[in-house]
Amino acid sequence: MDFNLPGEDDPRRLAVRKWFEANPSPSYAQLAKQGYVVPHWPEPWGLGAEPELQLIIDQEIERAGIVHPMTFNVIAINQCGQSLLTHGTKDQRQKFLPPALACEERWCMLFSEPSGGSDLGNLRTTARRDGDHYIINGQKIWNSMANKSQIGVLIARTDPEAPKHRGLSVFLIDMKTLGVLVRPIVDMTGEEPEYNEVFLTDVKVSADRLLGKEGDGWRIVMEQLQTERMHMTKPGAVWGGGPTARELMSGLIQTGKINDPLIRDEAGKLFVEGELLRLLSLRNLSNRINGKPAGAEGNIGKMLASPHGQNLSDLAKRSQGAAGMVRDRSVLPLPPKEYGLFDNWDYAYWFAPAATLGVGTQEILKNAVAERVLGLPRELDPTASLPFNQAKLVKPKGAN
Amino acid sequence: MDFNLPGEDDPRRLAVRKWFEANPSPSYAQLAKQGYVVPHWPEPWGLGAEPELQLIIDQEIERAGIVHPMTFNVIAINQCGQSLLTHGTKDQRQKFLPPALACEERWCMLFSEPSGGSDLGNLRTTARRDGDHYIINGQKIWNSMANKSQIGVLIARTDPEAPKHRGLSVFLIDMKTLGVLVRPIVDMTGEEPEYNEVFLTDVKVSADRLLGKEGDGWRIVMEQLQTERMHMTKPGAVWGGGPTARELMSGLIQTGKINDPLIRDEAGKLFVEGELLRLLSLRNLSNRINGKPAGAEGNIGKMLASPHGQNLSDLAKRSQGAAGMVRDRSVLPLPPKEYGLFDNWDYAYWFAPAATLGVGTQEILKNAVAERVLGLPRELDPTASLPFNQAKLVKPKGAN
Amino acid sequence: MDFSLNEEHEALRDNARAFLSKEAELSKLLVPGATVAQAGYDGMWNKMVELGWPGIVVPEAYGGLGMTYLDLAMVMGEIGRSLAAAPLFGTLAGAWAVEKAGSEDQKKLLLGEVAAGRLRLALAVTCANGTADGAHSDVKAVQRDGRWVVSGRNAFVVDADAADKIVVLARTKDKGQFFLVDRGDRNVTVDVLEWRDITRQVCAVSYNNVSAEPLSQSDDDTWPWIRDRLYLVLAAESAGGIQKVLADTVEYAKERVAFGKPIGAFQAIKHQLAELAGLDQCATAGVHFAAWALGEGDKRASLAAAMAQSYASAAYRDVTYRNIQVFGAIGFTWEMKNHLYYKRARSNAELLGAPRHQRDQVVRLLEKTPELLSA
Amino acid sequence: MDFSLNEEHEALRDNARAFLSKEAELSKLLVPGATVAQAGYDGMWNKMVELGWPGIVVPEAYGGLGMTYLDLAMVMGEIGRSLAAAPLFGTLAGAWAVEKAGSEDQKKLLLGEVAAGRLRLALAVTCANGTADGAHSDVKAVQRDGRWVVSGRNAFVVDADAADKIVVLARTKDKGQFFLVDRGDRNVTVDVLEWRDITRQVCAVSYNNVSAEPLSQSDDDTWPWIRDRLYLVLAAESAGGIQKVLADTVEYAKERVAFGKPIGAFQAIKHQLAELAGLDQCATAGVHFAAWALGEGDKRASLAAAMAQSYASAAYRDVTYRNIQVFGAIGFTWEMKNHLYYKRARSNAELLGAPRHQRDQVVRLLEKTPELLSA
Repeated sequence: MDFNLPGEDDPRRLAVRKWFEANPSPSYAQLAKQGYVVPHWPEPWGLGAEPELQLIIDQEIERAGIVHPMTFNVIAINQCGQSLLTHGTKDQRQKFLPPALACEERWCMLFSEPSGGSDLGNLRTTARRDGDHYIINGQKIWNSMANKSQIGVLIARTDPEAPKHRGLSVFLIDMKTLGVLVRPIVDMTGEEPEYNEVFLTDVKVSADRLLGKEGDGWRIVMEQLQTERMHMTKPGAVWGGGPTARELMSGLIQTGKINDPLIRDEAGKLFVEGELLRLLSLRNLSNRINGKPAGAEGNIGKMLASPHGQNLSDLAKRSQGAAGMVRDRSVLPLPPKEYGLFDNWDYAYWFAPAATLGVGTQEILKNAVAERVLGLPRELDPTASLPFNQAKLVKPKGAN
Repeated sequence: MDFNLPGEDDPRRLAVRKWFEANPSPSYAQLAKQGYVVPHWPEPWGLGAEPELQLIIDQEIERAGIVHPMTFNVIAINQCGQSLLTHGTKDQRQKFLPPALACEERWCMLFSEPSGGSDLGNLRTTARRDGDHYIINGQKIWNSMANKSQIGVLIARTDPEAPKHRGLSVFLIDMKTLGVLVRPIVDMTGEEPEYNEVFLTDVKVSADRLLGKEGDGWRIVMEQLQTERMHMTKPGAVWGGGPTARELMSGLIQTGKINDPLIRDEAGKLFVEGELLRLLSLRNLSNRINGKPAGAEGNIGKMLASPHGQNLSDLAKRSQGAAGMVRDRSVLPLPPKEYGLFDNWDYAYWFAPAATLGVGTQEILKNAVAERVLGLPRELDPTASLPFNQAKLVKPKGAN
Repeated sequence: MDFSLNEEHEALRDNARAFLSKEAELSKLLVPGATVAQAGYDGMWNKMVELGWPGIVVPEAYGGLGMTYLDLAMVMGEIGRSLAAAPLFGTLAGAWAVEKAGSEDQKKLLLGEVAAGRLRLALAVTCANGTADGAHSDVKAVQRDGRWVVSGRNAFVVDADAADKIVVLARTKDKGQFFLVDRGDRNVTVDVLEWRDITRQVCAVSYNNVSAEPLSQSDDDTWPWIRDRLYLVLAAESAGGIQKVLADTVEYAKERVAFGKPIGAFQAIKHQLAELAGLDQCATAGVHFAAWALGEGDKRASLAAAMAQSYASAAYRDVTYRNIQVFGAIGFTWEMKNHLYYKRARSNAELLGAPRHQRDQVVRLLEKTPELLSA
Repeated sequence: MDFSLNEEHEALRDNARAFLSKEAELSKLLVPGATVAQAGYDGMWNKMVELGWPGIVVPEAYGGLGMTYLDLAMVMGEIGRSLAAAPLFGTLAGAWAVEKAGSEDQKKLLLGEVAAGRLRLALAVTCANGTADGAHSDVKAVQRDGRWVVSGRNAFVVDADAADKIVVLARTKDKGQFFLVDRGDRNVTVDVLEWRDITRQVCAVSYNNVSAEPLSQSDDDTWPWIRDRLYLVLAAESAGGIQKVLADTVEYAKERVAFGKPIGAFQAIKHQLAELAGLDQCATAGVHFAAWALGEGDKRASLAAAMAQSYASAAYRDVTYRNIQVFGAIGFTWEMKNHLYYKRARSNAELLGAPRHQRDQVVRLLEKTPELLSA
């Protein structure tokens, strides 16, 4: 056990730093070519890197003042791209990965539907095979960045007669295909829309856009969601991103608000919690990059990190008193740093209620932890075993 | 709306006080005869009293320095006695109520069983009709005061072929009947046992001890539990009894601990909560004594009061630091007063975990509030509709 | 002793609810980009004036309806329930300042105008740092040629832009005192703030040598007296909001289906909602008690007001947060009204200090007057 | 960098668990009326001595095993898991005092005896009011004829009655200093307290002009250095207890049936247990980090120790409370072991100050050394 991160004089770090000295303002394409975008992936995409090397590269990208490509294209680089290594064809990898890693093509997820919510498997979008194409019809919602993406990772029902979690398949679609209509959703923050609705009307998709086999959709999407949750276990204010308790503590000290005994105790508690989440997340990172598949720990991490983040931004807000109710990005000083989307406490605070909703509600995560980590009895879904086109017709009962 | 309690010069109060002046040390029998034990019951037991008069009488009993008969014989006087007015025969009332109200015979409840827990209806004690008697066999547990009681209010299964909540009946049994064995249970406080196990072996009970009709048992017992819960909605440390947030605040002020900002905020919060519970409980008292049957409010009150009481005694304890870990009844000064069983914070603290278990766990109460107050779908008990002797054989399933 | 609402209160509440459910319209606020400018103050104000609400607790002697604080709580609860936006908070606050600190002439003149719906007021007491204690003020008052002028700035003044006159707390040489200034004076500048609760108009107000008319009876008791009443107003709003949001949440939980059953059948949801039902009961009880105690001048009045405000504003926040959680992502969109309640709840817990500040007041009152512990 | 336990740690932990599951016996404590007198210290101590545990972190140079603090955390976790009662806490505390503040001769003599299991120690630092800050003491030391004698009283001294020697913090004229006294001295009085956690011996100790041998290297750093290590010991115990109690709760929830299904199938129970799983993960991570940091002398060591103790003791309390709730009334009886864990948890959160005090230390460290915020 060694909690030291790789040091300043680590030879691997020196080598990376040397490259950045030789390439002071690299393009994302250059970073991708160098294997620095996904160092833990195998060559030619990454470097098959060990945990330390990945961490070093990430730190050196930050040190070079570059916004990490993941910030720009997280769905391709973190959540979904890896699926192509496991489930994709060689052609699919060649076609989709280079522009994704170079951030020339942004991806979005087209998973949730209005009828679904926590019950994602209840999705109604259909993909009907028609010769060497599929014809897709339906509606998606909560599609982050869909309005700025070129590629959509879509799950649709290819077999309506199979039970709800079977008969689903994943496609990689061009967002500019005829019949794809994207409508941004303004959320309660009133800031620039993060989410979209996507309407799909007779969208014609070539059969070679099918990822994996027909019927593999649920498994692929669940893997991607686990990977996404894992990414959310970091102790940031929203889904692992944005400022952490360290920055909150720094701001409270700097403004003198830390001398208020109630704030002090609460901030101390959040700081401790944040540090422990950081340790858990580093351990998970080790596990994952060491080749262990993303497992149930991501559920624990997100279950803890989401309310932690809510409490962080809530304390930041409350420390302002009435002034915090005015729209104002300068709530508490934040140490200068690249925070990604949630680069101020005001946005983080008003966005916070969503942290326990997206990528699995808090209730769904607790179920997952109870069932997969603790081995408690699973919830039974009475609609899970029926053919989907019959289950839809079952009148919901008052109770189990 | 008038939040004033009856004043010092209220003519009704003066009349009661006059009686106490004429009878300075009344026996419980005298109090009972005067109708002061259950003033809200109809004559001849009570006075058919309005809320104010009941409150006045209770206050004047306290003022006279008398431990309220309810403290001594709560099960007869609060929870169960009233059932005889509704469901009992004239003979039963004449036989059981006078000694109960005079505190000459103490009552206990014989409801819970080891196999039951929250699922009280799963009880297995049987009462088999045999001529003009019933023969009772089984085991009861968590029977408060059973070791000091003369009369037990027992629920047993008279029809094992009926579904679990039917086929139950209530009996008033003599605790000294042959075959009744009482074993005290020492709880985690290590104080004198409050609870008992009661073993019933071929206990022969005359048929005239049946309360109400055969099969009425579940309804009668549920009424009694509602009444018991209502009683527990007062803002005391344990089940409505013992010291309240007022006494905690008084102790914290007296010891100067209130100047600790964290204690101060927490105590303020508990004080406010306690006062609001007091208001709710007074409103419930009005409702009940005004003839409205004990309803769902008792569930809300107990749902709120139990954790409130736990938090009260927890703060009292924590304010002591390490000293609070020593067995010591003098945690924080308590203003002199009659507190009943929980007359010190040390006992209240170590007893506290039971407050959210007895008379309905917190989970059962939340279900009751959600279903009966908010009208949310009821939990389905898959064993509820089967004949009991078959339901017992159903293999429990992992999930709903 | 009678712990229930009587029929008159219930009738007043039901009528207010019927009126507001017809008239109060949130749809213009549910358009992305909407601000308080779309809240429609003027139209709503005129309708409230027809019902006499501005003068509901103005004494009859001054032309008001002379109703009780419990009556006021009934109306404010319904306003909280509907989020109807109108300059009533500011007008009530200003009218109470006049009632408590004004001369007899001022009361006759001004309260009558308020009751008739011809005068809208605002009360400016808050410093830039958020403090409102009746003693400190960032506004100074000096006498010049026998006339008072005030200069300085107030933060977080409710309904200032909609007001005809602003009651401002200013420091004279030796104390804090209340003054009246004209909103329309060219030396008064009102900035409507980007307040997150867009159903309320909250402003910053600057004064640059503005002529001011003193409220001559101002003393140290003035602000606590007004503040207790404003606590009641906010708490009643919050309790009304809690009831409405709880009802909406329960309704949604019964209708929305997941995994083959209504989500309200899942214990996780049921138990959360049961807890909210408890908050609802307590918040309402606290408001009724505070309204009664303030109306009766009971010795527990200040205590009751601080209790009601601390509890109701904290509970409102819990309820509106949980409401969004039960609705799920859809409840997080601008186009749904959930966020309006959440933001109202959040700002009601800041506008007159946070719940912890009112709890501190509660403890201070108990330290000072131990008899309250056995009242 | 490696955030996982290695195989040696896991083996040490597994061996300790196997040993304690065979040897540690709670049945005598589950009899109503049992006190710490029934805890069976001596037998357990002798077995631990055979395994070398008293000297596990005593440097090899002084006859100990010279193992790491991570190794110690493995053992303490298992002791916490089993509630095995033995005077190990006191002996570790006293030995650390000697290691930090003793002369080379004292270390050679005493630490060797500790490691050999022939010397049991206790550390007396706490004032009657519960304060333990290394500076204040209710015990005074004076020199008389060139010899030191101490007088006064300590509260809450762990394992004092079982000890051979007691290390006591006393005030000399100008500072706090550590001294050794013989437990058997007739002027030493030890009262075993009615401590609610009957798996731990906690005493009050009085000294009436007792001959005392100074630990000559005592300075202001002595107590913080010892305290950080005691935080680790308590936190490791707590984290071990959390694991065990969580496992017991989960097992019970799978077996106990109500309304036709295991209670662990109800969301109310499932979700509570999921939350406990989170506490378990975090508490353990904090203990590992603190053990590593203390062992390495990392600049974050004090911070890590305070974090581990504040988190683990609070979490332990939550877990043991919830455990009783899931078991229901049976879990509240003296005859079940649930209460032993609950009481251990509760007292682990008081013995060296409450979680809030350690949180305050965390903040003070961050204020003093802002670099820790980016370490």
